[in-house]
Amino acid sequence: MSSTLVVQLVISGILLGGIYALSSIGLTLIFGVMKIVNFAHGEFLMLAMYVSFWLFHWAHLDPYLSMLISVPLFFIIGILTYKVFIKKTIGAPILSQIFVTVGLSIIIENLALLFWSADFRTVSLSYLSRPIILGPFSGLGLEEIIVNKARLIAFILGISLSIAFYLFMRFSYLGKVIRATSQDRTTALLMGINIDRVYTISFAMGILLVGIAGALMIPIYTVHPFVGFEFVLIMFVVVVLGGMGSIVGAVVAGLFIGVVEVFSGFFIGPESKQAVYFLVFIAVLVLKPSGLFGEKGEEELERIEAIGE
Amino acid sequence: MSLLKIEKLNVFYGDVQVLRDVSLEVKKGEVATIVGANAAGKSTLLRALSGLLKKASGSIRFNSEELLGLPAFEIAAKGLIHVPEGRRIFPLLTVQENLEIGAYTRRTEGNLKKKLDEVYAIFPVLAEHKGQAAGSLSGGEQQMLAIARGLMAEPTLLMIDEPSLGLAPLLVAKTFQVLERIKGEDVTILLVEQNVVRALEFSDRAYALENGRITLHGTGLDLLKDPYLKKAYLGL
Amino acid sequence: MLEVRNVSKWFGGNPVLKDISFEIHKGEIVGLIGPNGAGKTTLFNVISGFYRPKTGDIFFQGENISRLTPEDICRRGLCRTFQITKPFSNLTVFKNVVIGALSREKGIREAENKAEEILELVEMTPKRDLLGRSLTIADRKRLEVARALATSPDLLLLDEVMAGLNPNELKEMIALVKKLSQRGITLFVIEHIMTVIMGISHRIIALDHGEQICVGSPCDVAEDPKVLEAYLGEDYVAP
Amino acid sequence: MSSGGKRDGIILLAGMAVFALLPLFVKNDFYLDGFILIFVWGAFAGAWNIISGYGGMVSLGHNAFFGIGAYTSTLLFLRQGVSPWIGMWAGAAIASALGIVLGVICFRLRSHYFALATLAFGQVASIIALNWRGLTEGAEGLTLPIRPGFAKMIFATKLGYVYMGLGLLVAVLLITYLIDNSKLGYYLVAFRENEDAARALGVRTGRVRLAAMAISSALSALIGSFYAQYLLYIDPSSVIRIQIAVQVALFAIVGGVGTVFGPFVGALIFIPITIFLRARLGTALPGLHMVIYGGILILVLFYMPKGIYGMLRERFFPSSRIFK
Amino acid sequence: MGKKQWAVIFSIAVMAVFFITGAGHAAGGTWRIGTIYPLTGPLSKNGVKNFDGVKIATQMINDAGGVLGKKVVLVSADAPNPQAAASEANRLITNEKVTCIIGTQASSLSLAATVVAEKNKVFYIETEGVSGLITARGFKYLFRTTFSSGMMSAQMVDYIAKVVAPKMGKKPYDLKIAVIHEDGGFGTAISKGLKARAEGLKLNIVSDLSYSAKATDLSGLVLKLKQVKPDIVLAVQYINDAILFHRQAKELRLKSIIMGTTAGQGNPDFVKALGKDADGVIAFGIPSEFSIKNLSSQPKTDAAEFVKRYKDSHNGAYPSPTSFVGFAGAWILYKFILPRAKSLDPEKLREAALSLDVPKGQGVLNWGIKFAGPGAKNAGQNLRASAGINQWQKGKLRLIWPKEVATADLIVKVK
Repeated sequence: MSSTLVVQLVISGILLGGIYALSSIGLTLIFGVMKIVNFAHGEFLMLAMYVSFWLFHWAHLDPYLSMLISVPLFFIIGILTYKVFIKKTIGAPILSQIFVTVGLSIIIENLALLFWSADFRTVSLSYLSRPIILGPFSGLGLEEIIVNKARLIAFILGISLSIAFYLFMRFSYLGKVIRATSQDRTTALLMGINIDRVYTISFAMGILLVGIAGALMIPIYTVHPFVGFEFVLIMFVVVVLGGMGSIVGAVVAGLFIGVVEVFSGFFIGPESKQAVYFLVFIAVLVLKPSGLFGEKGEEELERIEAIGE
Repeated sequence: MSLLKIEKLNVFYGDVQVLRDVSLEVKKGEVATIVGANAAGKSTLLRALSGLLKKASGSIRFNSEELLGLPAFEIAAKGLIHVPEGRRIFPLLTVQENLEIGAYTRRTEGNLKKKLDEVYAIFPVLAEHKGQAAGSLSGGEQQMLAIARGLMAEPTLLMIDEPSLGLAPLLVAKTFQVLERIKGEDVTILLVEQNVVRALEFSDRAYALENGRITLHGTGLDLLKDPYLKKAYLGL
Repeated sequence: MLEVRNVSKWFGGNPVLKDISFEIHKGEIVGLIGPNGAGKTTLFNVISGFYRPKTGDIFFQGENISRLTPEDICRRGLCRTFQITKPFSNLTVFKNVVIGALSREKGIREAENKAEEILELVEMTPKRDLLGRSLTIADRKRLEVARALATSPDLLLLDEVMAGLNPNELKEMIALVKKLSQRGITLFVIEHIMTVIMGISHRIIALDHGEQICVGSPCDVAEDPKVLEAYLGEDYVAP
Repeated sequence: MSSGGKRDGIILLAGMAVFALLPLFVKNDFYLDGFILIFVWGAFAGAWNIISGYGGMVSLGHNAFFGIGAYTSTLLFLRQGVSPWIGMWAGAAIASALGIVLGVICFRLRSHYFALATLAFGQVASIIALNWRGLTEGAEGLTLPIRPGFAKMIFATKLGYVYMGLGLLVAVLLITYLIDNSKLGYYLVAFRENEDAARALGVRTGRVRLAAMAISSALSALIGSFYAQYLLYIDPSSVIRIQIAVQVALFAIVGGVGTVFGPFVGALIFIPITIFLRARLGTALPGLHMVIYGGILILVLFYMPKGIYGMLRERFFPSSRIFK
Repeated sequence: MGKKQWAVIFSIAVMAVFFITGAGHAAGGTWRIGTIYPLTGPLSKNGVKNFDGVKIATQMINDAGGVLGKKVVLVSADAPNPQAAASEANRLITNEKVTCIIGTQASSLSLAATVVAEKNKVFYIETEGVSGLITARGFKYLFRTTFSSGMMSAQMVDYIAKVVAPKMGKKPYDLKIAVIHEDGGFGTAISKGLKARAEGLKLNIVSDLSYSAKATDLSGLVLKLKQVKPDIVLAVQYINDAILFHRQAKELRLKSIIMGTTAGQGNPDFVKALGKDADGVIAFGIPSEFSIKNLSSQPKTDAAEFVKRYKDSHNGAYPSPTSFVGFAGAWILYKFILPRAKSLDPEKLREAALSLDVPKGQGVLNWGIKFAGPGAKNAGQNLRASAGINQWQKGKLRLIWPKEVATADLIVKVK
């Protein structure tokens, strides 16, 4: 096996992983702050892809520019979703938490079907159609390496977005407030923080992030009402491996899963690559529930709180 | 005039009544202490005052304004700040971030800096560790941080729940020194404390809470002298 | 009956129990006192198997139980109650007690009979059909005791079962504890209310900051300067 | 027995009589099909309820057990000529063994994490069913010949299936009732309500949930076997797709988890609604019936957290020994 | 119990009553024919299109005065999964009293629904499900108007041996052929047929890979193919994964000739997504647009009318192949079987169907009609349905085989 092939596999894997990371940050934020697994996250991604598609279709708006509309739009969608559905599940038993978002995903998926039919829709951008060719690097013994533009753009923007988001959470006052709330909501309340508002903003930001992901993904993937389901399971895997709630973890885990997927698709066979990452997922859950890359696991935090009681 | 005046407060946890007809008052600039055995309802009282417990009846007037029924974050914004039992610092935030969150209701660019400087002057040990995750501080330092965080909000009334809990004697003494330093001026203190003697000596006003009712009140020294209190809480 | 040998326990980097050693004999009532945060509940958690000690061993009726799970320790006849009561909130008082009884009784019928008996003993029969979550503090404490009793323990660890009771309820609870002792159950009791603990205990163990500062008869302990200091502060001068 | 005991017994007997006799008078195969679906899904939801309702461990991987049952009996019949009456027990054995393995691995996980792990487990099962073509024929599926015969568990008329389904349902209800009144049931509930207290009282936590998981997965597999005999054609999408796991949970939730009759009531209410919604709206406005379906789920979760049966029971049979 | 709870219960009850009592029957004097297609759920993407073909055929026949003077009325059902397919078949048969059903598009749904129909002795027309299993069960009342997976794969492999290989200047057995397929029923069934036929002709299959149609990345698959450097890749895919595969194959410079099917590569969305890159891609399956021109007169008019109506009702979009076969299935029923049977009695329909003997090119599209009789290995199969082979040329899907109706020649550009 040639070294070119290995490099090509790694690059393909990392680019794919960038997409996974990008689509998962919003989910990890929502879980990190309010301890809710949003089973409808894939459907929001689907909506986001549709928004970019229709803007392209009707207004000939470049998908990358459509973000300017998606961002405020999905922020508002996020706020409404929180107020109408999610708020009631905070502190509710686990069953309600899971199945309210499952119900929401059923509703969104089928509304999309109702309005837009099951047709597959794509956006083709002529300036993306030729890949970037790197090399050959005769010195390294490498032949040409091929990089897909749309995936590269998604990767770069995705990673920059993650970094920006991380910095926002780390250094902005609002970011600190959100982190404080996620660690101890009662005490945050005593500090005068309006928890409900923090939750609203966090959820809306999570949805906004997936709105951006949709715009970046529409040049790569076809959109149809069931596309969310194709991504949501991978998102769960990424978020859990990253240590639920950790942004850095989600990015690293996304890249990791992307590379695992491409390599197992190549070496084990494309039919079993999904099985491979699900097994990795179960193994990590069991052996290291705080995730492969989490700084401090969710479970551990819960224990701290329990002792504090 | 009373800064805080509570009348006939009844508080429930679910179906269970924890406080019964509690009435008390705290005047501006005072230190008031609530003593009582475990599970007598001391922490419940503070939680009810800060709006964490919603099932309550009666009246809580702060600066002549009714607080009962307001959400907790609005009560905090009015300057009634609760330093909870068990410290409850944000373990993954740095010391400085904890303090910044403390100033949530009073944050403006300039103010934040000024308050930080003031607080670091009172608690030099926190300045030393300001970039460190708060969870890695020792118990005493965490208690200092919790109080400092409360001060960041420029409280009118600071309610402190069991500040000496689990601290070594030296640190307990230190905690009381700090309380001594911050009391007066603009800060009124409502203290819940198990270190009865220390706390009562230090208080202008004291209440004994027993099984959800106020059974004694008076100045700190009055209570300390009261034979009933000694019998009930000190076993002497 | 119970022997604790050189037990210590750490949380993170902090010691919460340091080198604790003592014995409890059959039929005794032993009190465990100390200010908040002294490590009393932690010691109970270690003895009952919820925490593993960092060092040291615990022997119950001659057997080393320091590596056993709480459920196995309970089945050997050592049961504990919780300071923060943990009723099965959506079950009736009766069912709460039946669950306790099931660990020793063969079938449901036997456990139910046992539960009726226990409820009678703790005088909770009128409340048998109330849900766990709707009980008052006093009743929750009582339920804790009833449930633990239903497991037919030889040694019962009671964690602050009297805190938060009014004088009447307190009197009843003290009577109950004495009744249990008369029935041959050895008792190890954490209690804050000094008058009570001094009154009922044969011996007292005092903890402060994880250290065992004093063991002895109630009178000795009450006089011990270390105990006074721990409770009342260093500059408290005994009158 | 409580004062309403007699009344409750009569109501129960009357209900049973309705379900046992009504099919005899229904000559319409479509309605009989509805009965069968209600019985199958009611029974399956009941099986799910044992671990997820009583045990409090929410499983999203029960599609795997259902599918294992369907595949095992079908394969044994097609390849070895083993009667499904025997094959279904083989499926149950395999499923409960897997259930125990899954339990040993995953029971230490809490709430969301357990749900996600089981979700992944179900997905892996479905990927295996798709790709182990030598065994399962993959997506092409397996067809059972339509040659009715009692030994093959293939009935000439719907009535045979109706009563077989009813039998399974009654078995599940009975088992759940017995669990509810047994040590296992008490322990499961104790464990769900408060783990520490349960352990302090001598409840062997590990074993209790494993036993519940074994029973739950075995029953799911039995029902899966029967369902395969009814469909006469199975493929991964019909017996092991993830939507099955979601749907079974949904019925139990709408009816009331942690109760004996709740899951069945959920199926009883929801299956007719599903069928009729689909029939009335499915072709005119594709998707609308699923929107309504999702909406009902959310409404029930918000306003009747104990489920429809759970709420009615609290209102009308608060301390019944029968309506549990 | 609060008011809200009662409100929820009440609304559920009202809805239940509304839907249970609402089922009505149309008046007499019409042909009531049931349809079962997946209109929701992941299978609906093709199900809806297939059903569109049936609906337009029905419109056309009714506008032309119906069958024997009576209009056709469709009683339609939605079957997102096999369980629903079986249940809906039951409903149509027992509630709606339908004795003739058109369906089901996806093989797995067909297998479940046709069992119910057969048990109830109801006449069933399968318009698109290609799995060999469907007709392998010896059902008496089941007729498949379209070709089976076996027929299609055989034609596909034969074409490679007879036409493609010479055009590439190679002997058939020198060609390196790779098979890739999505792991659902469709991909599995067709690829099985391909492999069987290729083995029969001693062709050289160098690689056989499957993957999930839901895959979000196929670069591993493409790179794996690149390693064995096949001359031809036979790709049995749906549209979603076909687009993904072609995009990644092109990018990673897989230099093979790719031959897909009309379910994937033949879909109009394919060219929309790939633009010029679609050129040269071959799609087996249902004959595409230009077959119409060379058809014998009646089928030509019918097909042209169908295309016109489809475009009118779909914003000018050209019908996808799956709509064509939907149309063809319904058309065979309306124009050939029903007029002979003169009744919806399944026995009569069955006799009429079995008695048909329409030569190739005279039926619908370029098909003839001759159903395999009972006792045959593939009882109920229309033996004269044939797949076509299309190729994208300059953005148009042109028919390159069968020769007699082809509109263009195969273009092979060895990259």
